[in-house]
Amino acid sequence: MTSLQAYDLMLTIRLFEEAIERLFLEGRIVGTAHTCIGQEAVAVGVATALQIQDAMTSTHRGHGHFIARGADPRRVMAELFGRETGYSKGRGGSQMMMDPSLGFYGANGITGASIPFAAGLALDAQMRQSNRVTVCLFGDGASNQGVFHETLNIASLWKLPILFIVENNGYAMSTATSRGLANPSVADRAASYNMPGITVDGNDFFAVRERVEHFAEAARKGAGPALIECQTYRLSGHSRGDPRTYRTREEEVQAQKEDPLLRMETHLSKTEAVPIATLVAHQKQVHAKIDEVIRFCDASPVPDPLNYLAEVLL
Amino acid sequence: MTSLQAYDLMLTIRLFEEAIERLFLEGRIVGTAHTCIGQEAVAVGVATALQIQDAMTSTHRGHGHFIARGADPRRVMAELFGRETGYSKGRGGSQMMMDPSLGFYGANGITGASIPFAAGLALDAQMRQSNRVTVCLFGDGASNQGVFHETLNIASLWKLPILFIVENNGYAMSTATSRGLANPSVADRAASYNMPGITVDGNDFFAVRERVEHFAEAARKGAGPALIECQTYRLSGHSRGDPRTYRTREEEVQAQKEDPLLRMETHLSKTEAVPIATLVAHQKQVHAKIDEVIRFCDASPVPDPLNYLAEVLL
Amino acid sequence: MSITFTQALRDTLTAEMKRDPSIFLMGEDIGLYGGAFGVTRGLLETFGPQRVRDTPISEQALTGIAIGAAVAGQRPVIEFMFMDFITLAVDQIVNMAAKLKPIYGMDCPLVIRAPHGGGRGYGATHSQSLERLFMGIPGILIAAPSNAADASALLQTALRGKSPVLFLEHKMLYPQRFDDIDPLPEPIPFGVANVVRTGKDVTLISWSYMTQLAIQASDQLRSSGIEAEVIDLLTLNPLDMGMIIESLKQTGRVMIIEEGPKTGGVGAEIAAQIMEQAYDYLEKPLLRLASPDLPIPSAKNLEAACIPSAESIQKAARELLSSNQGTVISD
Amino acid sequence: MSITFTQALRDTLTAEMKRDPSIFLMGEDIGLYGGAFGVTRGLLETFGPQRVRDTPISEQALTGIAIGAAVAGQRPVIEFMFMDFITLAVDQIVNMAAKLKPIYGMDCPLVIRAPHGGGRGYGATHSQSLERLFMGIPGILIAAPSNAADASALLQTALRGKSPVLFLEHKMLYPQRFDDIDPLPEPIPFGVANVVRTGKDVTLISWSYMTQLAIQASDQLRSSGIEAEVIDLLTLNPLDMGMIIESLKQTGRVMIIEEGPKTGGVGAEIAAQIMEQAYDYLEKPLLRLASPDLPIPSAKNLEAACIPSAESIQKAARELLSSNQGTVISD
Ligand SMILES: Cc1ncc(C[n+]2csc(CCOP(=O)(O)OP(=O)(O)O)c2C)c(N)n1
Ligand SMILES: Cc1ncc(C[n+]2csc(CCOP(=O)(O)OP(=O)(O)O)c2C)c(N)n1
Ligand SMILES: [Mg+2]
Ligand SMILES: [Mg+2]
Repeated sequence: MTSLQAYDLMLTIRLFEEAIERLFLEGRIVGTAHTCIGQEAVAVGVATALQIQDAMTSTHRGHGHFIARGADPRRVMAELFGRETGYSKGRGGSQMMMDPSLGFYGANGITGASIPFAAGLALDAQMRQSNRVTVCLFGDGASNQGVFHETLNIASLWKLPILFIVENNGYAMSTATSRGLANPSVADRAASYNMPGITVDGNDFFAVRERVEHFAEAARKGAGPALIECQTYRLSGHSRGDPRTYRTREEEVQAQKEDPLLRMETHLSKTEAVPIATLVAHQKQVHAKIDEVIRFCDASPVPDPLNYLAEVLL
Repeated sequence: MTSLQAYDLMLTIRLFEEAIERLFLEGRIVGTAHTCIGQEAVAVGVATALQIQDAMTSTHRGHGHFIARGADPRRVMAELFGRETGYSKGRGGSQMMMDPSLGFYGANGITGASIPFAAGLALDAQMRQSNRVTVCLFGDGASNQGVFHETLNIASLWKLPILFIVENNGYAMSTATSRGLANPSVADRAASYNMPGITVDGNDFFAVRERVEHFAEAARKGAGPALIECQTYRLSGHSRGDPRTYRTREEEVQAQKEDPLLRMETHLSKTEAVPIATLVAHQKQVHAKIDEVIRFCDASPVPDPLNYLAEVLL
Repeated sequence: MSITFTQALRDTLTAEMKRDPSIFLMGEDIGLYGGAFGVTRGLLETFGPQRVRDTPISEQALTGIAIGAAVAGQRPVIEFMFMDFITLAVDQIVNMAAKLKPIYGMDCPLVIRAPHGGGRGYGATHSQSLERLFMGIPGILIAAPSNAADASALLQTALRGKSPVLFLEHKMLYPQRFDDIDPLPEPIPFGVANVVRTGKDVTLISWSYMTQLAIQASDQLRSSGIEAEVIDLLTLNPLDMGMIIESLKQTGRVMIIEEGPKTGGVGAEIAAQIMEQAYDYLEKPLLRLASPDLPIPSAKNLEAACIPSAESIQKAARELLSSNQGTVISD
Repeated sequence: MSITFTQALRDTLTAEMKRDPSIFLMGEDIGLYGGAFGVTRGLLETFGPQRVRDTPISEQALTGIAIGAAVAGQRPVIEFMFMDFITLAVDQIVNMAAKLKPIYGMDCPLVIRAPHGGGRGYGATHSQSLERLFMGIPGILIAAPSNAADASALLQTALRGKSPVLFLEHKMLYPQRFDDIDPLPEPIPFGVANVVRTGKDVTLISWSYMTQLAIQASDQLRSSGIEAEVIDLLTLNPLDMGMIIESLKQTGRVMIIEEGPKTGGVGAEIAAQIMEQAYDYLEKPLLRLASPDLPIPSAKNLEAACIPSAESIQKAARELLSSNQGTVISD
């Protein structure tokens, strides 16, 4: 993937998430959603390091992961709109989407619950002796769940082909990482499980992609799991309506300077000498794509409740 | 406490546990029990390092902890006999006894479940600004439970006055520590929680007592928790009827040589120059005490079911 | 005085914490943030971080820690951000909290606050009503108020008792305003239900938010001359079967309204006890109106199609009254 | 052929694992040790460590890992050493396994083996029958065989299905020998109960080990001329209400026998459905015989006083038959 393609993906995610914030304000979508503004380099860096057969699990803050992995943004958004065309036919909402044909296994809304699920995918891959690596994304907050500990231990014992990738975005809701973790380095926790634990600048698309490629390659060769901590920042609120009183405006302004999109743009124009006009053209295209996403949703039918009710479970 | 008193306690526990194995074979007790033969130095070393106001939580393998902490062995055994005089009036059985007046808060049969409970006791002590330290005993296997991870993290964040004491006896049932823990050092796990993690020879009463005293003192002064791994060996089977096919006889024979009671006896005669006759006299006394324990149980009434049924809960 | 459900809870916690220094709060983002639903907003400022404790995302440990502290003599109040997450703490509640009294004779004065229920489009793992998980676990009391005054009164009772109490708070109730209520009503004993509408034709039994809908349905039915008595249970354990049976003696017909899926819900237990204790007074088979046996979906129209509403209650009540015999309601 | 319950389970696992390479086992000490109750003894030797996986003591993760593997196309069978420990995995079962099909459309062919029940003096956290926790969670099938042949047949069905199945195995059944049974019976569909004793006077409904006691009680009652029909449910979800109602039409009296505490149990759901669907056939209020609302204590005599026995079943059945009207049994 070219840098410009990665940029397109990151920008798609950014505008997609911004659209969600707007749509909530306008009351056009309801329920809840967690946007990943500021974390796009992780999503795209991880996803583009993978091979087609690989698997990914995600979090409640997962639109970016899914789009980076190849989801149709229209169907992601349609899920938030509660439409039949959504990935879960409107049943799941923001936190519950899956598409195994894309190697995307979603999240389920319970912080940390996808961690063992991901290890189960990796176990399957190992038993089949397939070439699949699973990446398991989760947050700094999720790393305080007991199931994190249990799963990393087992994954290491069994040398499962899985990468545990922490998006340390500084906060779990209002809880700063240093208030949630007695040792605020998530990567340090890897030592307990006898697996490599590293940190990477999560706002640097290239750094993320390189590290993930590296450990994915190792896992593919049987080296077992690794824990990769991507240090980033959630520029948006935790979810809609978050007053963000738990952090200062200065801190946010400081973090804006590390905005991964800005850094990517700088890289493109400075290092790759992409003309500004090209960037602007790309931006226009992505804007148009997001407009189309929303049109698609508006035009999509709502699900027929009878179809759902007909599935009443034994 | 003198070394000879410690020896008495260790021997009491040993003979108590051996009596249990015999009583099961004779069919005089039913249900289940886990004996701590080979681990007496941990129980007594930890208990004698504590002050009267301190608290202790225990495990499924907890008779030794309780007796070391001051329990009446007759009432511990009566609980296994299912008698009214048992610490839980026959309701709890081997794994479920408590006596807060002794600072002993027992276990509940769920591996790991007492770990957060112990932290709750420590939180109470901290909130009262009492002088109490809580010691939380658990096994190497229990350290693989998620709740271990969650609790140690919180205890460290809150600087709770608690010591997490792992009895690493080489096995969790049939699972050797190296098959249960990807990194077989439990103490290493402390780094994840920014607390000291140390190992100590768990068959050496003096070493255990010294280390526990040291960290208890620190915790009393506000230093927060520590993780102490006592390396020992379960000379008995996991529970009754364990064929121990998961380990070799050579390994067991080797471990016998490190029997904490033998080491204590050697210490007493070599280092403290206690005459053999004195040791023999003590042994006789303890034997007589255990005989009395069993007589007590035989003579104790069975609980009246109506008393229990009368407690039907809302 | 007019007050929201949220405010009533907050005021009650405030007053009780002032009264009893052993009460303290634990939960995720309850301090700085004030809790996902704002119940504890401001309490950190009033009581400080020793008594309003933010925890990491560690539901199992925070529950276990609270249990330990309760046994040691504190009165912890823990908040699950959404009741759906209580699934992570079932072990501590079932195997530890519920066993303390009968086995060891130890009190465990623990209050477990659990925001439950759908209606907000939060989806399948943020909308459940999981009181059913604990209905069958002896030793766990369950309160499920339907309005601000009862919430306050029951919370006070919970905070003065000796047992673990699961305290349900419906998400749809939080922002609701309740008029003319006593700012801090007297505590009320557990196990006493309320007749919130009287009527002779049918008895509607419900708890938590569903009571609000049952009241609406009853008021609407009245305009067509149907008198539906509404019993608000207030607590599910203990259950006030006496009041249910009294009502049933008058009406002969009963309908239980539950937000969770029908099968294996709290309504089943109520139905079974009615059957056992008041069989002779039933003129018609009782009817359980509940959600279908499915997760709650997130799309607004799907969610609405699942959860009982004032309309579906009305409709079912009419059917119950008109039918001549045993009828199976297909939700 | 005579065979123990344990052996039937082991033979079935062996045959099915030979048939389908996607079946594998996970659990604590199931390999080298053969499981706490010996069900998997020898399977490590036969199938190797890839397919018979010892796990650390990490119930939550092992359940979640199994769910992930199931979604990816494997057929994991997990063993909880005692059912009491399933409390640690409720989140994974309720919020993950149960949601996969309705929300994402994903199959999750997972078998959860759960040794349950008392009678062995193991105490309050090693004796529970916690099927009630999942009865109210749509999407989790529940099998509860009472004998070796049914265990084998139902386990085969579970291993060929697409849904998560909670598979109850009563500890008192493990060592029991069953005579004249087919070594590997045909799989049987879920949701079909068995009439294991016919009778016209009263219908006894039960599952798992309680069915054995109900049969004994029925045989004893016959000597005093009372014909008690015994329905063995085999599965709790789905429930064979059709068969229950058929029987009820003949007998007019019904008693549900459950090992867990009475309140909030599976029996409540059965009672409620009987009320809804077969009200007109009941000549007497139904009766639930169950344990009292208390933990199971460890002392032999206390335990025996709590759990239903053939004698207490008999006695209750006689009372039900002699009483003239609604009676409340105080266990
Ligand atoms: C078991 C559980 N507990 C709490 C929550 C509520 N919750 C949702 S997201 C969140 C914060 C998660 O923090 P982190 O893992 O760092 O991810 P981030 O939101 O920062 O992306 C919380 C507390 C939940 N969904 N599940
Ligand atoms: C949650 C739970 N899982 C499994 C068990 C069964 N079990 C009882 S003791 C034990 C081994 C515990 O190992 P460890 O913690 O090392 O203690 P040890 O027995 O060696 O003293 C197991 C698996 C249990 N009681 N609780
Ligand atoms: Mg975070
Ligand atoms: Mg051990």
